[in-house]
This record gives sequence, structure tokens and C-alpha cells, in this order.
Amino acid sequence: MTLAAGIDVGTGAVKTAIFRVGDGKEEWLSRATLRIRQRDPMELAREAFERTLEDAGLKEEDLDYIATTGEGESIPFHTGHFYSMTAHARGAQFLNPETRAVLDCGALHGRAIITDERGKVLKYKMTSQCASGSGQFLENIARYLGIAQDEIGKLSLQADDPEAVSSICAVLAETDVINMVSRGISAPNILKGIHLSMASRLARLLKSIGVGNSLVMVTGGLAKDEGLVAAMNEELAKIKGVDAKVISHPDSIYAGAIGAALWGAFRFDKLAASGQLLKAS
Amino acid sequence: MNTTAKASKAEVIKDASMLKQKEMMAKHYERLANAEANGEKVVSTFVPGNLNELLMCFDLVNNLPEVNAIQSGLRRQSGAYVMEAEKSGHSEDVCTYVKSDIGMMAKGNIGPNGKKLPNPDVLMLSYTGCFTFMKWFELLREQYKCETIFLQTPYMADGRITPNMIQYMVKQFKEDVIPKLEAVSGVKFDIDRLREYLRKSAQAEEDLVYILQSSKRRPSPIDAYFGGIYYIGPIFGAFRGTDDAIDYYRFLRQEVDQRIAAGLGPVTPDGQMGEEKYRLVVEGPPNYTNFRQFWKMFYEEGAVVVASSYTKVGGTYDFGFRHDPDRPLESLAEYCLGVYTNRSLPMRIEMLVNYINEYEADGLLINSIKSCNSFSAGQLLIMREVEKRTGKPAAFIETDLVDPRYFSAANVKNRLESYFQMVEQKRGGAGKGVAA
Amino acid sequence: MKTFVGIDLGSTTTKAVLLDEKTQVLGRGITNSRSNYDTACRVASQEAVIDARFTLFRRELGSGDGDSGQIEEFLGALERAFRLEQFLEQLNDLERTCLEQVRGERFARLGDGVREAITEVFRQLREEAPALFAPGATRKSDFFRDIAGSRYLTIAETVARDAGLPYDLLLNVYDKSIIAVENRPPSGQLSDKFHAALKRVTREDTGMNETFREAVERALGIELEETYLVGTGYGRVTLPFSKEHIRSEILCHGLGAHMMYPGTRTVLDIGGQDTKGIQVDENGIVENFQMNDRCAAGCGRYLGYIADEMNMGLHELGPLAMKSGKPARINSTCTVFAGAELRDRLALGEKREDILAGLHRAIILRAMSIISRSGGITDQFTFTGGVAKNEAAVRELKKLVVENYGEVTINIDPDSIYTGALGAAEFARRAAEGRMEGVEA
Amino acid sequence: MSTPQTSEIVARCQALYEDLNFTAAREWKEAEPGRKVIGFMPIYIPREIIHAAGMLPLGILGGGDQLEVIHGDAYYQSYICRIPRSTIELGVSGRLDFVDGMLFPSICDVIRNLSGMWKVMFPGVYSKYFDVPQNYEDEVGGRFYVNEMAEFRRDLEEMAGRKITDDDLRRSIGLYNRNRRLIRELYALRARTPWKAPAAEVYLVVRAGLVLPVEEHSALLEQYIAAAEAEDRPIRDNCRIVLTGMFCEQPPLNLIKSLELAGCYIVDDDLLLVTRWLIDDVPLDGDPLHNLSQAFLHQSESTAAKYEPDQEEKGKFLVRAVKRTGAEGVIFAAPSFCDPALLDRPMLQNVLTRANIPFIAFKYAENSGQMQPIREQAGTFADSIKLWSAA
Ligand SMILES: Nc1ncnc2c1ncn2[C@@H]1O[C@H](COP(=O)(O)OP(=O)(O)O)[C@@H](O)[C@H]1O
Ligand SMILES: Nc1ncnc2c1ncn2[C@@H]1O[C@H](COP(=O)(O)OP(=O)(O)O)[C@@H](O)[C@H]1O
Ligand code: SF4
Ligand code: SF4
Ligand code: SF4
Repeated sequence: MTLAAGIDVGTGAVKTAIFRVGDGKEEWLSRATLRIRQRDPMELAREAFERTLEDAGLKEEDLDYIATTGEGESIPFHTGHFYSMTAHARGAQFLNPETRAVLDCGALHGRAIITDERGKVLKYKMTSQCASGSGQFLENIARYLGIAQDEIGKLSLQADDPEAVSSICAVLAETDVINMVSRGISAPNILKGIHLSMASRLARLLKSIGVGNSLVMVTGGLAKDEGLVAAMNEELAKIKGVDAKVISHPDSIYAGAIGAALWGAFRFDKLAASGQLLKAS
Repeated sequence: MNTTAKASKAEVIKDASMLKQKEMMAKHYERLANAEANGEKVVSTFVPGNLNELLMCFDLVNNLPEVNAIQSGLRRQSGAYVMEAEKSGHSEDVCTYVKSDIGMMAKGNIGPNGKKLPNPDVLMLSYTGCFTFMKWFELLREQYKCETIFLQTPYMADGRITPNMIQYMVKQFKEDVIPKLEAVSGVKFDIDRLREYLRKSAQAEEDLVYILQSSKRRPSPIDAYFGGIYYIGPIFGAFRGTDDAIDYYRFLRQEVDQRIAAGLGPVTPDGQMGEEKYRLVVEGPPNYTNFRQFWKMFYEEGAVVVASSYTKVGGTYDFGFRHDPDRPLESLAEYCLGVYTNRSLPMRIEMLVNYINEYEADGLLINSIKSCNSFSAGQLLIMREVEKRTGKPAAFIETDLVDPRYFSAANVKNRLESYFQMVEQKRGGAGKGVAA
Repeated sequence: MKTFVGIDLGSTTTKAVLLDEKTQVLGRGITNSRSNYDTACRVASQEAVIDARFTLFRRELGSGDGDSGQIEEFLGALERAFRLEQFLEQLNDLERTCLEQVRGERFARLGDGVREAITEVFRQLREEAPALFAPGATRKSDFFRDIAGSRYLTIAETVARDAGLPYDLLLNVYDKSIIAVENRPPSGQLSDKFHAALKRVTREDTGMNETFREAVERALGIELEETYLVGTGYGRVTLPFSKEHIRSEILCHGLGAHMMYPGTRTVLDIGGQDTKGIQVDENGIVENFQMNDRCAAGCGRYLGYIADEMNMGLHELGPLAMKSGKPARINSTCTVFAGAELRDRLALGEKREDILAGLHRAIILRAMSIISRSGGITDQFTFTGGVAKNEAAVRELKKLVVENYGEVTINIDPDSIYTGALGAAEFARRAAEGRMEGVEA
Repeated sequence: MSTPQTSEIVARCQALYEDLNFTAAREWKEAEPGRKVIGFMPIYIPREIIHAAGMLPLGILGGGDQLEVIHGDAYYQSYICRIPRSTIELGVSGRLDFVDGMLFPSICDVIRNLSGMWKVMFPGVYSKYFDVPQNYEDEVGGRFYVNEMAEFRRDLEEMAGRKITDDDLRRSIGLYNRNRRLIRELYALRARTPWKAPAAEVYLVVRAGLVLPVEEHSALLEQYIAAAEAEDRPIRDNCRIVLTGMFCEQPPLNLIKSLELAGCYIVDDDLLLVTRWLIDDVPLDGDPLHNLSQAFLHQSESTAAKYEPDQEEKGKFLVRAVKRTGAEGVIFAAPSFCDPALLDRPMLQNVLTRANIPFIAFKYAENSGQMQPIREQAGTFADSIKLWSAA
């Protein structure tokens, strides 16, 4: 039996997960998530990690491998680091084994990943420079509109005449939105407009890496946003030669942490088998 | 179309040239659509440095991807095409003309008449004034796997055409371009046929120059940018060297003469333009996705464009160049070398300065196109220099040719209004003396 | 008396200036721009009127033979009292709105807990309010949204924890309500509030005497007639005015800067979303201008994101950056990624003040490019817009101006944020005089 | 003199790299009266002709990530790449005031237009747009190119006040042949044992050649190769990649370092192409200009800057590079807003896909500061090659 923890330090939140792996089983013991709000992410990572240990009834020295991902490279107590797309691909695979593509929508970047049945990253692409299609932007707008995170999706689904956000820049788009409000456009239509513009960017990413007709799992902070998922499906349906379906999972936000933990266990076993035993921390 | 202005006499005659152009375009697209059925071979080529007369010598039908992109822009389809190209892996950063074309191919290559455009039998890559052309046709070649003929036009970097340049181009014609065109088309090259076409070109060119220079008058009878774009269509496209082009420019010249006689200004999509308040020289291509809206921002404020550089991309005729039947290949070379975007930056500055002076303009407006490095890189220096040399103010706006995402109406309008108000204020201020 | 109003509807703030017939500034008002331009204009104008009243008080009091120190002390007390009245009024409105919010179905299942928590938050807010307006107190900002907001968030965090409620919930109630409150046009009679403030001052016994009261009453009696109004600014296209009441912000900034410093030849304005370089002639007439392109990198909003990220007030950024000895080299001024860059660098162990100083330098570098585009700097150079309030930005600017253009006079007015509105007010005055100089109606 | 360590050599090169005032070139010029320096931009210039005139060819590759660009930005819209603006900044700020001439090779519209801008902005300086043929027939493009070079030679003769003899040219060609040979050797060394010659070091060492006289640079290359071979360095569990697509604006050094940190050994690249443009020795006998022209037409590197007349050959050079160096993948890194590089990329990617070679792609600017996204992408690429190659 191998015990491994995954710590995913994002720009929006820290996510942790602990797994017990062995005998062909992958057992998810505990989890935690903490929003990063004006606090040192490294401190938060420690805090989330402690909570996860406590919930699993474990101590740090029980663990065989502590894997970080995301921006967790500099966490002092890790055993190894996996890059975030590596981790998300594996995490999504765990959440739904049918997954062949992953769309990681975080606070600043969107990442599209094509995987195989083992969670191997075959191809991927990230959104570039400009941030108008980012989670951060959506969050800002929602705050401006006075809408809570978990309401965004539901409201967006009610849109009847989405208003396109034209600006390429998040700052200018903010003004666009302010103009919309003053023109009396309803919140659902505004949100849906933003969702569609984000979705269209993400769909382009997916298409450009050859998504074909895979099942696409959304992971990351925005996975909970059913409005975005719906918009994604609409945008993908518009693309010729693509017959992909986008789904989410209640635990999608943990995909990075899950993937890191599972790869950690995998790596530990592999190294153990070759006689190079590792010691956590 | 606004129908209220249709009643005036000028309108009716105006329609003669417009109808002629419409009919020419429709016929051409029809010919393209039926090329395969009719056993005609199709050549794709570019506007700047296009060799229409030469291509006609081989009975090739001329298809211009740039013009298709413009059409897609005007029809508001380019946005989707550009996105399509980006979906298939093209960068957001690069020229949207290319992406519009590639997206259009991916979406079935439907022309403006709703019929499928034919696959080219040959790509005539006249690489004039823009490096992007090279990549564009490499991409098309990858798709169509057809013969690609390459014609390099050296850049007029030092403001002059050297014998080495002419020699290089003529050599390319003789040793590469013509033999390959003969092979593709199965038609033997006949230099006398070329001479005849060139003669016709020169005739139409004469009228075009007359029309474009009519804007030196006050009020200007034409808008040399928004209107000018329609006027250059036939001669920059598939009609140079044809009788159709001769007729079209004759009609147009008559219409312009009538407007001059009546003391009228340009006709806009909303009818006869009101008082001419500002005279501008414009540098840079227009925006096609919001063409009407863009134009309206000018004529609403009483601004008329009296000269533009964009109407020189398919050939610079106003400095005296004409296609010359007596020196056929040399004159084709000179034509390619002389197009606006193949002129060095100092030459462009000089040209714009002269336009401002000769056409008595209030200033320079630069429409900087995100897509087009050939035009845009260096425009801010052009602006500075033209201001310095003419003492007239310049304004700078940014849009794109066919990518609607880069047209921000509020932004453009804000700058234009500020600019017009500034010109106005300066005029008022100049006579006022020192204020409080 | 006749007044001429200029309103500058900026992307971040809306400013109003009231001029009298002698081109003297009577009052200035500012508020944050919001979704409802109409309201923003009304609030800013009202603020300018309030400020104008204080000018009139000062004029009335000054015409008597009072001791000037005493007068200033009194006016200071009166102003604080007035602001406190205003604050409490808005606070009450906010509380009502918040309580209405939680009647919605979303909160039904949480029962009375939420209502109690909110009441508790507001109780504490009210309790500490007088201290916020005590003599010498510094506030995070002058806008209700900012003052109330930051205190609400702090208090709500503790209250939520104690009550076992999710903090995000209280946050959301606030977000929803503040919009409603902000977008309600100002109501109630100003004179009532002045009287209430007077009463408060009387109670506090700040050496007010009957002459003072009479002077104030006299000043309140003067009618302020809005003779002509001109609007300008980013929201110009959507301004609630007709075309003859609108001027381009470029012209207004040029003219405004000229009025403040008649020797001005170059103006730099850094606002929330745009940076402008303007060249004017000896009459304040614009000769040339350049603005940032469509990318809003390096404008004032950038500082806003940074301030949010650090949970600091905008006016605290400058002083912190001034402490840096070794500014970090920052190349990207993308507003949206500013926060990420900040975190990145903090994680690498760079000091907050060094990063901040680097960010300020980056903004100014961009502004320098825009000035360079518009034709460089000639004597005198005037810096306007909200960012001119930021000392760290000013320091970098001064350094770079000297390095690139030599010793030129650099003007920065404490009221530089009102430059556009001032120019607009002057256009209004000229328009009313029939001097439609330079601009066609 | 004892053989220096790699660290000493690299430190010297790094200092040259960071010196935005080109002190080394200034010193060279001042050392003897009448010396002249000719600056050139990427991508290819026959440096031999400049050298034969007794002048120093000086590579001007933009301002990197340390130059504060103020005036340069005033001349360019935000959607144009960085290199022209930082180059203008170098000019306007007086950092190039010792340069007697500037060459703008034919590579794209941006550099092409910059040649005209230079004429307007710095009227006292010799400036030339250096047009190269895209037609590779000896009699057509070859003839044109020889004539262009002859014109350039005449210009330089005028500046130098003396003739450039064929023997001068031959001697210079010989020196540059040796320099190119050494660089090829260095690249081969790195491809064999990438841990011995980290990409950032190789870059710095080669880049020094753009500011040093060729004789001096060749000696430096020799020293570095010897030192690198001799030094023991730990081998890391990295994958091997070919880095391509950057042919003009150079990435910041941090980007190159980040790639190796994220687990990718760079075993081939197209950085600083001018130093390796000609892939074989240029013959010394016969007419030197003709030989240079022949080498250009028939023995030169394939890049996005060139038209590939043969559709079949398009992109094959990359596949060959991967095979030659035993690479496991390709990383495309292109300057943001670089039309030629970015338009070329999909075609090259199609070739790689057909050849079953994995690749990733991203953009950068010479002053990119945020390496996090790049590390992440390269790291994932390395992860995917490493984790699963065994699984
Ligand atoms: N409960 C939620 N519902 C909707 N969106 C959320 C929720 N929680 C977080 N987010 C969004 O997710 C983003 C953070 O995602 P995350 O995956 O942590 O980003 P990253 O991995 O880039 O740090 C935030 O910007 C926020 O918009
Ligand atoms: N007290 C202050 N200290 C520092 N910066 C400030 C202050 N007030 C405003 N600013 C800056 O000024 C910007 C707004 O400037 P302003 O001229 O009002 O813009 P706009 O006209 O676009 O609304 C803000 O984004 C902020 O960065
Ligand atoms: S356009 Fe906006 S999001 Fe994009 S780089 Fe500029 S400021 Fe950032
Ligand atoms: S870069 Fe300009 S000239 Fe070249 S293809 Fe694009 S739009 Fe045309
Ligand atoms: S980076 Fe690309 S676009 Fe920029 S100058 Fe170089 S080749 Fe041209």
C-alpha cells in the first residue's frame, strides 16, 4: 500500500488530497480546499495539508510521497513536483475513466489537454497572454454585478439573448460590461456573453489540439460553473468536425491534487521497484 | 441602401458606373464558379503587383484571395473565418487576410455569389510589398498541391529602381514565370497579345488618375478613400487590360465631371454628403467589417478624404507610370516595383506630404491595421514626419481589415471626434489671438 | 448667482467643477463612476455644490472680522460633521438594502442568523463612524463605497466566524446592496444636512458663535443657478447630455491644464483606462495628442488591481513604493496579470516596496512612450489625472523627464484630477457667453 | 596561460551580452584610427564582406529584457514585435552612436520598414536594406545576389577609402569558415552530451561572436569547447528537444534557462542563425562573391525567412534535425506578433505530426518576464516524455 498526498497551489485556491493506492485500487482518503485571499499561499498550503492529514487520520511521516503541482514548486516539504497539466490529466482520468480530453479552467489561464486512457498527456495548449477570458475576469465582473460565485452558472443558464463581449482586454471588457449594465442588459445575458466568449477561446484551443469527438472533462476552479460548461458545449457544437462533449464532475476542482497524488504514488512504486526508495519530506 | 437620395440626377448616373461594376464582378465570380465546367484554368494571385495582363495571355481566370477576404469582410463573414483558422492552429497575432482566406477554404470556399470557388490550377505568387504573401501561398500550396510560381519583387529601399532589379525581374519572367504559365495553361506566350492588353490598361489608368485627382477641387466631388475603394476595384483586380475596365472608368469619369459641374460633393451610403468641413489624407487600409459605420463617422462630421495611400496598393499611377506596350516585360516589372507598399518609408512620407499640400488637406489620418505589418510598421514615424513637414495635425486610429474583434466603434469615434474638434479649435484659435 | 458646470465622466471617477462668472472655481466634486452615468453625474455635481457652499461660507466668514485660524477650525469641524451626516445616511440606506436582500429565497434556509449578523455588522459600523471623521483621522478613500466596504468586510469576517456563517455570504450581500445604494440618485435636501451638521458642531462646542451661524445661513441663502453645463470624459458617448453640451476630453484636459498653468505646453494625463499625451499652444488650444492604444496596460486601473491584491487603499501604494531603494524591473504592465506578477515576485522573495516601485516605474515608462509619441516634452509640463496624486509615480516621472528632456518645469496641482472637468466648465462658461470658441455647437 | 574554466568564459560572454553600450566594439573601434563598425540585424548578412573591408560586423539583436524602452515604443503599435522598438531605443539613446552603418536584412516587413525609418531618423549613418534572393536559380537569383553584394562591396570600399580585393574576401571567408566549423562542433558536443554544454551557456558563447572580431571569437569557442569537454557535470533526468521558430527576435536568457530547468535539454536550436546560416565551408578558390552566392543558394539553413520552392521539402529540415540529434520532441518558440514565424509554424507542425514527432508551441517577447507559463508547458512536455516513455 502506498500513501501519497497531492498539493495543488493555484492562483485562486489551494487544493489537497490524500490517496491510498495498491492492489489495483485507488482510495481517496481526504481532501481540503482553501481560497487564497490575500494570504501567503505557502502558509495556506501547509494549513490545507494539515487538515487533510487530520481528516485521513494520518501523520506526515506516514506518507510515502508528497507531490506538488501548480505553483507548488517551492513548497519545502514536497517529495516531487508534477507540472499541472500532467496532474490534471491524471486527475480527470480518475474522476471519469472515459475522459479523453481535459479543459483546465483556472483563475488566469485555460489549458486544453488531450489524454489517453492512462491519463497520459498526448497534446496540450494554453491560452496566451491576454486575460479577458479568464476566471479572474469572470470573478471581477460577478463581484461588480453583485453575484456570488455559485450563482453565476445558474444565472447564465437563464440567458435568453446573450450580449457579446467584444473587447480583447479584460480591463476594457470591464467597461463594456459597465456599459451593458447601463443599457439595461440583464445579468444572465451579460454572464452568458462572457461565458460564450470564454468558451469560444477554449473551444479554439480544443480544436487546435485535435479534440475530435472525445469526452472532455472540465477541471479547475471554473468546473463548477455549469454556465460555462453549457456554453462550451454550444461553442463546440458550432465547430465542424468536432463532436466532443464537455462534462464536469463535482470533484473537478480537485483534479490537480488528485493527479499529483496518484502520480506521486506511481512514481514511488516505480522507484521502489527499482530499489531507489524515497523518503517523504 | 438609403432610398431618399435616389432622386437626384447625379445619383442616377452614378448608378451607371456602379451597375457596371456590379455586373462585372458578378460575371467574374460566375466565370470562376463555372471554370471547371467550362474547362478554364484558374490562377490565384495577389492585388499588389498582380500581373493580370500577363495572366490573360494564358487564358487563365484570375482569382484574388485578398478580394475574397474583403468580400467576406463586407458580408460580415470574415469574423467566423478568422476564428475558424485560429481554431485550426493559426496564431491570433498574424495577418487576418490570410486567416480569413484559410477559414473560408475550411468552410467550403464559398464565394460571394454563394457558389463554390474553384481550386486554383496555379498559384502566381508575386511577392510584392509584403512578406506575408510568401507564407500565405506556401499555405495554399500545402492545401492545393498545385504549381506555384514565385516572382520576387525587390524592395525599393533606396527610393529608386536599379537596373539590377529590372534585370532580375525580367529574368524571372522569361526563365521562370512565363515557361511555367505556358506549361500549366498549355497556351503559348504571345508578346503581341500582352502589348495589346497593356495598351488597354494604360487607357483605363488615364481615366482613373483623372478621377482620383478630381478631389483637388473644393468641394471634392469624390471621397478618395471610402469611395476610392470602389473606384480602384476593377483596375486592381481582374479587369486591368480589359474593355470592361475602359468602359467602367469612362462612365465614372463622366459622373465625376457632372458632379463637378453641379458643384456637388461625394455621394455617401446615406445620399449626397453635406457641407465639406474637413479635408483629410488617409494612410492605411480601411476596415471592411464595419465599413459603413466607419465611413459614417467621417461624413456625419463633414469630413471628406481627398487622397489616400490605400488606393495606390495595386499600382501608383498618379506620378506618371502607365503600362507601356513598347516595353512590355520591363513595364510590368516597373509596375510591380512601384506599388505603394513596395516603396520605402521615406518615399511614403514624401508622398503623403505632397498629397496634403497638393490636395489642400487639413491633416493626415492614419488607420493602423493590426493585420498588416507591411503598412503599419513605421506608421508612427510617418505621422511624426508628415506633421513636422506640413505643420498639419495628424491622428492615429487602430482597427483591422477583416477581423471584427479589432474594431471598437466607441474607441475610433472618440479619437475621430477629438481630432475633428481639435482641427476646428485650431482654426478658430488661429484667428483669435491671445485669450484670457 | 450664475454657475457653470463641467463634468468629466471618467472610467473610474466622475468629477464636477463649478465655476463662477469670474472664472473662479467655486467647488469641486468627485465620485466613483458606476454603471449609471446619470447618477454619477448627479452625485458629482451635488458634491461640487456642497464644496461650493463651503467656498461661500468661507467668503461670507472672511468678509467679517473673524480670526482666520478660528474660522478654519470651525469650517473644518463643520465639514467633518457634514461628512459624518452623509456617511450615516448612506449607511442606513445600505443596512436597509442589505436586510431586504436577505429576504430573498437564497437566504431563506439560513433563517434569522444572517439578519442578525448584518444588524450586528452595521451596529459596529455606526459605532466606529464618528472616529472615522474625527479631526486628523485618515480614511482609506473619500468614497462611501470604499470606506464602508473595507470596514464592512473586516467586521463581517469576525461576525461571520462568531455566528458560524460563511463569510462569502455576507460578502455577497454587501456586493449586491452597494450597487443598489450607489445607483440611487442623491435624495433629501442639502440644507437639512447642513443644518444637522451645524447642530452637531454646536453640540461639540468648537468655538462656534452666532456670527458664524449667521454667515453660514447667509451663504446657504445664495441661490446657485446652473447656467450652462458641459460634459466630457470616457463615458462621453453615453453621457446623459445632448451633443452641444459635450466636448472631447482631449480639449478639456488641454484647456484645464492651461487654466491651471498658463505656461503649459505638454500635458500628461493618466486616468483609469487611458493615458494621454497632449501638446497645447499658448492659448490652451490642442496641437497634437496621443492616447494609449487598445491595450489598457499601465493605466490607473492597474494600480487599482494592485491595491486590491494587496488589500491596500490606492493612496497607500505611493508611500510604500517610496520606501524602496531598489525598484524591481518589471516589463509587463498588463493590468490583468499584475496580480499574478506580484504574487510571482513575492514568492521569489522580492520585497513588496521594491516590486511596487517597479510597477510604478513601469506605468510611467509607458506614459513616457505616449508623450514621446505625441511629440515629447516642451516647457512647461503639466501632469494631471488621478495618478498624479501618487507620489511614487510622480517621483519616477520627474526622474525620467529630466533624463529625457532636461530641466523643464513640472507642474502638478493637488486638484489635478479635476483638470478635465475644469476645462469643461470653462467651455460651459464660454458657451454661455456665446463665445463658442473653437467648438461648433 | 592555463585553460580557463567554462564558468570564466561564460562570465565574460554574459558580460558582453549584458552590455547594452557595446563597450567591446567601441574599444575595438578606438584602438586604431579609421576603424569602422557596421551593425546588422538578424537574420543573415555576409559578414565576410564587412570583415574584408577591415570593419567590424556588429550584431544588433534588440535590447533584451534589461533595456527600458521609452522612445522605441513611441514608434510601434502594441501588435508589433519587440525587436524593432528596442533597436530604435538603442539608436535614440545614443548607444549606437559609434556605429558607422546599419544593415537591415530581408526577413520581414517590419525590418524592411525599419530600414527606411533608420534613414529618416539617423540621416548621417549609412543604412542599407540588404535584399537577398528568394529565387535559387544561379542565373536568376544568383546573378541578382552577386550584383547586390557587389554594390555593397562598392559602398564599403567608399567608406573604407580603399579597395576590397578578392584576396581580402578569401581571407575573411576562411576565417568565417573556421568560426562556423567551431560552432558546428560546439553544437555537436551539446547534442552528444547536453549536460556538458547547457543551452544558456552555448547561447552566450555563440552570441559573443556577434560583438567580437571573428578571430577572437574563434579562439574563445575553442577554449570553451575544450573546457566543456573536460568538465564533469551532473547528468539530469531530462528529455532532449529541438528548439525552433525563433529565427529573429531572441528570447530572454531566462527562457532558455527555464526550459532546461523544467526538464528539457536543448540539443539543437535556431538561435543566432547568422552564425550558422551557411551549413558548409565556402570554397576559397574562384570568385569569392560567386562562392558566397552559391553557398547562400545551395548550402544554407532552412527557416521561415526563406521561401521553400519545393513543397516536398517543406519542414523536412526539422525532421532531419530531430533524427540527427536524437531528440525526443520539438519546442516551437516564436516571437509574439512575428508573422513569418507564426504563419510558418502550422506547416512545420503538420510535417512533425506526419513524422510522429511530439511538439509544443508558445510565444515570447525578448523582454518576457513571466516564465511560469513557459515552465509549466515545457515541464508538462518533459513529464509526458519522461513518465510514459518507460510506462
Ligand atoms: N465555487 C466556485 N464556483 C465557481 N467558480 C469558482 C469557484 N471557486 C473558484 N472558482 C473560480 O476558479 C478560479 C480559481 O481556479 P483555480 O483552479 O484555483 O485556478 P488556478 O488553478 O489557476 O489557480 C477563480 O478565479 C474563480 O473564478
Ligand atoms: N488618492 C489616490 N492616490 C493614488 N492614486 C489615485 C488616487 N486617486 C485616484 N488614483 C488613481 O487614479 C486613477 C483614476 O484616475 P482618473 O483621472 O479619475 O481616471 P478617469 O478619468 O479615467 O476616471 C485610479 O485608477 C487610480 O489609479
Ligand atoms: S489588452 Fe488588456 S489583458 Fe491584454 S495585455 Fe493589455 S491590459 Fe492585459
Ligand atoms: S500583411 Fe498586409 S499586405 Fe500582407 S497580406 Fe496581410 S494585409 Fe495584405
Ligand atoms: S521578430 Fe518576426 S516580425 Fe519581428 S522583426 Fe523579426 S521576423 Fe520580423
